[in-house]
Amino acid sequence: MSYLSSLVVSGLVVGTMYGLVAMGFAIIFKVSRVVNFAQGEVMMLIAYISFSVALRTNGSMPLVVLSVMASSVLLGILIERLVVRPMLGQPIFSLVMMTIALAVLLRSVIGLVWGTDPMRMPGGSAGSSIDVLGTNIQPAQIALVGIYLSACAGIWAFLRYSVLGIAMRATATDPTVALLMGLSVSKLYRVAWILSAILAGLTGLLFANIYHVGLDMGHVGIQAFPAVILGGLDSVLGAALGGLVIGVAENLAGGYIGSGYKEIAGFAIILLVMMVRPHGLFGEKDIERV
Amino acid sequence: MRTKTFSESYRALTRLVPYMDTWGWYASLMLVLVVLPLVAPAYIANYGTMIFIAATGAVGLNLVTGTAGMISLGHAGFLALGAYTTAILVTDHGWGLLPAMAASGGLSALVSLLVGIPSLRLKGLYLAITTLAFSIIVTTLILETSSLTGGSGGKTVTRPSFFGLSMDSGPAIYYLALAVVVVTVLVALNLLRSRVGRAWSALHDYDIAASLMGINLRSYKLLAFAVSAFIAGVAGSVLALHLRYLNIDSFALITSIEVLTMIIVGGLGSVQGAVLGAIVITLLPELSGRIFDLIGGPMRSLSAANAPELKGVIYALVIMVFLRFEPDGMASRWKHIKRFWSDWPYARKSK
Amino acid sequence: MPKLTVTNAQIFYDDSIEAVRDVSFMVPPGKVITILGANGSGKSTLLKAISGILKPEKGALVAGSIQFGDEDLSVTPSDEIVRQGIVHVPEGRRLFVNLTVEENLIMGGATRSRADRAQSLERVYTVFPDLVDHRQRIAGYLSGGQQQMVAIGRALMSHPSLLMLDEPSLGLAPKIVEQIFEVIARLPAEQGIAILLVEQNASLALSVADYGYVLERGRVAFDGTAEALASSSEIQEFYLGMSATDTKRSMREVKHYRRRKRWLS
Amino acid sequence: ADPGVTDKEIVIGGVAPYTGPAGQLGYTITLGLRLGAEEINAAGGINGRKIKVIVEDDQYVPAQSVQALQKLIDVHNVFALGTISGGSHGLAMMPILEKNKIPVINPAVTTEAHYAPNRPVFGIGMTYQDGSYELLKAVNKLHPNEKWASLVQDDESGAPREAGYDRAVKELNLNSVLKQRFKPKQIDFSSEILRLKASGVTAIHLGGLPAINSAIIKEAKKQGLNVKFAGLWTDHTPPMIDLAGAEGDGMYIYDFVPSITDKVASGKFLGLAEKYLPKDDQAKANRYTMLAYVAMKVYGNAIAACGKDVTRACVVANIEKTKNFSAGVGAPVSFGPGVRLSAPAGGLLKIDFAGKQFVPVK
Amino acid sequence: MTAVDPLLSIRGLNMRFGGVKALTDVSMDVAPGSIVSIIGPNGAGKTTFFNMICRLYEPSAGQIRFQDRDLLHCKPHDLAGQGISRTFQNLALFRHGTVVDNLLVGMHAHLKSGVFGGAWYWGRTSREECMARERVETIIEFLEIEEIRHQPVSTLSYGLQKRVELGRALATQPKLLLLDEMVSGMNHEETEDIARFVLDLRDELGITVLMIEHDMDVVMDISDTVHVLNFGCMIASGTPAEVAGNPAVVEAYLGVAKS
Ligand SMILES: Nc1ncnc2c1ncn2[C@@H]1O[C@H](COP(=O)(O)OP(=O)(O)OP(=O)(O)O)[C@@H](O)[C@H]1O
Ligand SMILES: Nc1ncnc2c1ncn2[C@@H]1O[C@H](COP(=O)(O)OP(=O)(O)OP(=O)(O)O)[C@@H](O)[C@H]1O
Ligand SMILES: [Mg+2]
Ligand SMILES: [Mg+2]
Repeated sequence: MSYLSSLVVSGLVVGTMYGLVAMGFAIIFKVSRVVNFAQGEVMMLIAYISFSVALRTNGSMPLVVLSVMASSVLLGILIERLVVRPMLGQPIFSLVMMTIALAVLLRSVIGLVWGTDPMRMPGGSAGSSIDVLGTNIQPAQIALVGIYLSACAGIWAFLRYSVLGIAMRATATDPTVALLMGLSVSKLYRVAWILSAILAGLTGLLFANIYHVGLDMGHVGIQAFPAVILGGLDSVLGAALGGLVIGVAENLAGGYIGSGYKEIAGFAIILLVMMVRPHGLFGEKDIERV
Repeated sequence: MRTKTFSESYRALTRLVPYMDTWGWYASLMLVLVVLPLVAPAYIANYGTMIFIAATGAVGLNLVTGTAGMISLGHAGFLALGAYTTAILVTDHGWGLLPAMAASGGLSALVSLLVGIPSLRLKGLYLAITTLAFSIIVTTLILETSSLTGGSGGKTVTRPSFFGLSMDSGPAIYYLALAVVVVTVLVALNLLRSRVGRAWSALHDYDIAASLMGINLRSYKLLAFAVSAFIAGVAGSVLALHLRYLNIDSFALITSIEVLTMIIVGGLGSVQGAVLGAIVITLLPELSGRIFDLIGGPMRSLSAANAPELKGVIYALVIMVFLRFEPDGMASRWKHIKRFWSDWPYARKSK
Repeated sequence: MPKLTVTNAQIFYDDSIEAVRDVSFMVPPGKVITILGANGSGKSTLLKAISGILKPEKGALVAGSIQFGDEDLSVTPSDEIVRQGIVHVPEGRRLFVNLTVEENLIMGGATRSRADRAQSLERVYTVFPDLVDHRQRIAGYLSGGQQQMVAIGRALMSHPSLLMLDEPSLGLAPKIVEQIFEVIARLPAEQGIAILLVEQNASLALSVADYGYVLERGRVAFDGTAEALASSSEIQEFYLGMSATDTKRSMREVKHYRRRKRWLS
Repeated sequence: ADPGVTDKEIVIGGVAPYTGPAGQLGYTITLGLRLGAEEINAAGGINGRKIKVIVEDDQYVPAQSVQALQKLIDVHNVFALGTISGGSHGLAMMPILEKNKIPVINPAVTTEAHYAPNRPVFGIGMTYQDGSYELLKAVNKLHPNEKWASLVQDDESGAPREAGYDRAVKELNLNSVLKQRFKPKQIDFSSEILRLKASGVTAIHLGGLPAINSAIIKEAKKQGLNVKFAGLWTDHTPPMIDLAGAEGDGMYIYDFVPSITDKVASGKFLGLAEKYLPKDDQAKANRYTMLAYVAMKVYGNAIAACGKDVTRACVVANIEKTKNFSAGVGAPVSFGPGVRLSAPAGGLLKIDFAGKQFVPVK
Repeated sequence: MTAVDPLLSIRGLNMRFGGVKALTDVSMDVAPGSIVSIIGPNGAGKTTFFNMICRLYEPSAGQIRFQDRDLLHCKPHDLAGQGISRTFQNLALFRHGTVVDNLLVGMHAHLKSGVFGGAWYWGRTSREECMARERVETIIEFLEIEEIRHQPVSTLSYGLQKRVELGRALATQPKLLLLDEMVSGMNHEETEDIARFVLDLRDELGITVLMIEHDMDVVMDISDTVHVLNFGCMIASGTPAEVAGNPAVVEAYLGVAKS
């Protein structure tokens, strides 16, 4: 197949990774207007945990996935309880700052436990890859795409058919009044943090399989950030789409201009989109009315 | 309890420092700072210089982000512009200190007008990301123009002389940085208590109402960016002279975030807060090292394998605990303490 | 419904501003209680204390107690208080501006079942027929009065046992105000709901209330049955705008130098 | 006497990263310095003086390097330095080093810019630029007529490698089909590999961190791009073998230090490590540890030559006089008047994945 | 209607928001020195009408003239300088500032110092600030809000915030003051105070007042002319008594009790 289609396909695959992390950002933002700067680190921590489990269990997939789910849920609960809840009612800026500190904390803790050397996941990139439009895709990447699609579908259904979707948006607008409606704000936050940790965790697991585990993983969080801006900060599905766009844009820039322009390509698209749509592709507009 | 808290004239109401005894405190502080490099070891003074530079940048960022409410993740870009401008003008073209500093600030301010344009339409994080895009573009430009900037290899900076005085010593740069930060703080305080500063904070709080009060949103937003970028450019200029060697890695996203941390920890919108934040965040790595040494006991030497990670943990925990108990920043605690003392013994003790 | 009793409440903001001091009152089941008072006298603060949302504003109940039956409300989380049946319509509307009208109403019934919600929705639309046309519009773009209707409707969505209304007539056209007060007057009898009403339109408030309290700088200056208050001359002069001769006085006649009178210093 | 020298003690310091992407570098270098010092001290020190090693973390940020150095000077009273972090970090510290005439022996040579003839700064090793040149030269000898491409990091470690590559291409008349620089934090390399594939490349010069190089290698193998890979000594660390995995088997690496996985050539060093280092640390040792050890031994030699009166000037003069000094590890070290780099001849290694080792290429 | 030239003259104003027709062909004249009220049911388009005078919305058709100047050529930030000022229905104060700060922002259009003057804060700027502060103190005294002068406005009660808004509008030294539901949230006594202020403003400072009100006591007692909007159309205009007697107005707005 053509050079172009190969670039696009592999870009899409990378894009699903950005998309998944970006969805995690968007979920949290959607309920609390907080950008979780520790998203990449959460993903990294769970990847490391899965790495340890894989080491001990000789890479038994069911056990590893189970551990990923369990640790994501646990981590989500812990962060909500220890970091988010005490900051309820405080300026959002301070909570955002908290997540930045949390990122440093998680990174240090990982360094403390697993060391700073990057390592290869046991059984990583196992299995034979298949050819899609001239690009070889490995099994872990196919799983990534699968998770991406099911996450999109799941979130779509969740927001479409559950009152929780409205409740999340309501909470974001005014947490105090949300409380007055009898909504348990901390429960909503917890759900959001857990969901986003699960997305991050699964992505982390697959990242580890496709690439490696290392302290540089956290950077994916920053790289996925443009995706969520592009899609609109509070639009989960927008973020998912944004991931794909950024992934493809980077690959096209790398393939036709030069590697050094990958990062700029993503930002250039954002600048263009922002000029036309100041709230990203699907972000909610600010309501301005006097 | 403070007495004589009434004023006799309107002028007294607009004073920067309303009470005479406060002047005394500031004067003594200045005295200490002036004497410091003469008595303290160079590395302490070095911290001083770093703090002054950081505080200058933080006060500048605080104007646009804290006061005017436009989050900038691009300040590392302005810092870089200022630093490289000075490096090139002084090292390659033999410019003097003041012209180089003015040019650094001026160039940053000029370029900031470009960055400010999205600010007319975008808000919050959407704006933040475009400023980030800007700083990435600046970084790329600096890398690409390696004949001017040394590209990825970096650039050595020579220190100029200042009216015949050699600036080529630690203390000289210390005094320069001190002078810059003092002027910056005064300028910021003055701006905030006059028309321009009020306009900034008004458009932050409620832009529609602000425009109906006669505030031209477009010009005041751009102005906020320009003033802030000018200060950042000057800070970059001093940084270049302090480091004597520039490398693009010093101006990454993490730098912008660090300055943001300073103003949040210090208290958004407060000049004093920005300065306090700069002090704390600059010293925190050293401080967490000290804390680590205290509790590290047997692993005292740095070569213990996990020391840096433990320091990272301490660093993060300090910030988290701090934000947990002081979410409005240090400036607000400061206000509380001040109120407590000036109202004493009638003040209500905090529980 | 259990009885709400507030005993010797003292409320501080930011550890330094005393907004309410030594206030005691109670709301028995099925009664309408009104709180009157000048701007800044602490009415809204009291309601916020009852529904437990002082914290975000750095307020705190520092002395006294707020009891709902046996439950100590000062230590109960706000969402739990709502589930106990106390619903608060805060002042200034505070809609979820980016949600549609209907979504706002649905949020009001968030604690109820789906079927229940649909039913309540119908009821709200009968009370505020104006809203029917706007149900799919973004609440933030509605006019002030329309928003106020949504805010009250939202509270009616859950079946509270105690409804706390902070200035429900705010920004509403006289005709609508009338309708709302009709509803307020009906609710206790029809559904056994108790109402705690903060209202600036004193004559209206006293016309539906059973008992009233007048706050002055954070303290209770008067209390009494609605009839007693309505016939008190002080209330007549300052809250009802009657001149000494028992007729309505024109605003044009108010003297320049008239200064507000304080009953407590 | 100069700062840092007492009757009992000589303080040798260092500035190195402990955190960040190069975090491992600082630690392994410190290990080597400590090992050298332990050995010297165990033998009674130098003229009765023991060596004390203090390394400050600079987080791989030039401004912090300056600060760390200042602290070493003011608080710890260092006499000399055994590491000055990376390229730009060293340059940032250079004015202070020159002013105080502090001797430096750097075991992690990166750029030429540090080693001006009149400075008290010495390096054991080769610059990246020369390294890449030698690397291509050696691989080209084995496999002439390859179609080359270069893929380096866009920073101060990648740029000189690309310069070395350019020089090799020009001087050796190689066929270069593509040159790319990527941003240091890039994660996915699919577009690069697709592009390389389209260019018909047969050998790739890699200039990134080990994790990145192995990501590139893996991606290439996945896309069915079967080419030769060549990298510098930065990849010559044991974790690289695991990281690159089976795909990395056969990758060429150029280094002037024998491999630590080579139990014979590194036998003496391993013995010392076993004797003086804790178990955990022995496993962490790598080529930088060996070089740092050598640097410390060169110091030992030069300081001893000064006798009782140890001054910086004397030590610098004696380091300069070092000729064919062998610490028993790696090639002998030589400096000279104006010669600041001791660049021993190196050779090509190859990753042997099955044997978990680097094997010399004949 | 009036012999003198109107201060504000509006002709055929139209506005729609998507499907909602907020205003249809609204025309009115406001004579200098008069107090004019606009009433109408909720959602009738009253606030929208104000917003259009303030140039926040672009009319789909129509004309707005103020003192013979075509306002449609002005930007919102020009209005304060021209002498138009307003309060907002849903509080639009500058939350972070104190009462004094808010009032000082109101003076913006009448001050001159720029960024250099402000940074230097000496000579002219300093004098100007003193002058501004003096004016602000007069307004504070006028509105009887001395006690809360230095409180951040976000900590004030609803009614006090409304009062500060009035103060801020006065600080711009307007010729035409637009009040949007000024007395909502005030008790009878406070309403009387505000009514008194409004009369004083007109009588002593010659300020023309255009106000939207739901409080019929105020409307009836102090306005010279009343206009009634319903579904974006003007259904009645006239003196308070005329309007109150109009059956259409009673039907649409007042309800039975008030008639
Ligand atoms: N968030 C806050 N922080 C500090 N002080 C506050 C805060 N909210 C209210 N106050 C103060 O508490 C007092 C009572 O305010 P409250 O809002 O309860 O008055 P209110 O009776 O509801 O008045 P209104 O009729 O104007 O709504 C006022 O003096 C006000 O300044
Ligand atoms: N920015 C906007 N976008 C969409 N619709 C709007 C907007 N502004 C006003 N409207 C609509 O226009 C109509 C008139 O609104 P307006 O606020 O002018 O009413 P009002 O007469 O002031 O009512 P109230 O007495 O309740 O304040 C309403 O239906 C409102 O929803
Ligand atoms: Mg109130
Ligand atoms: Mg209105």
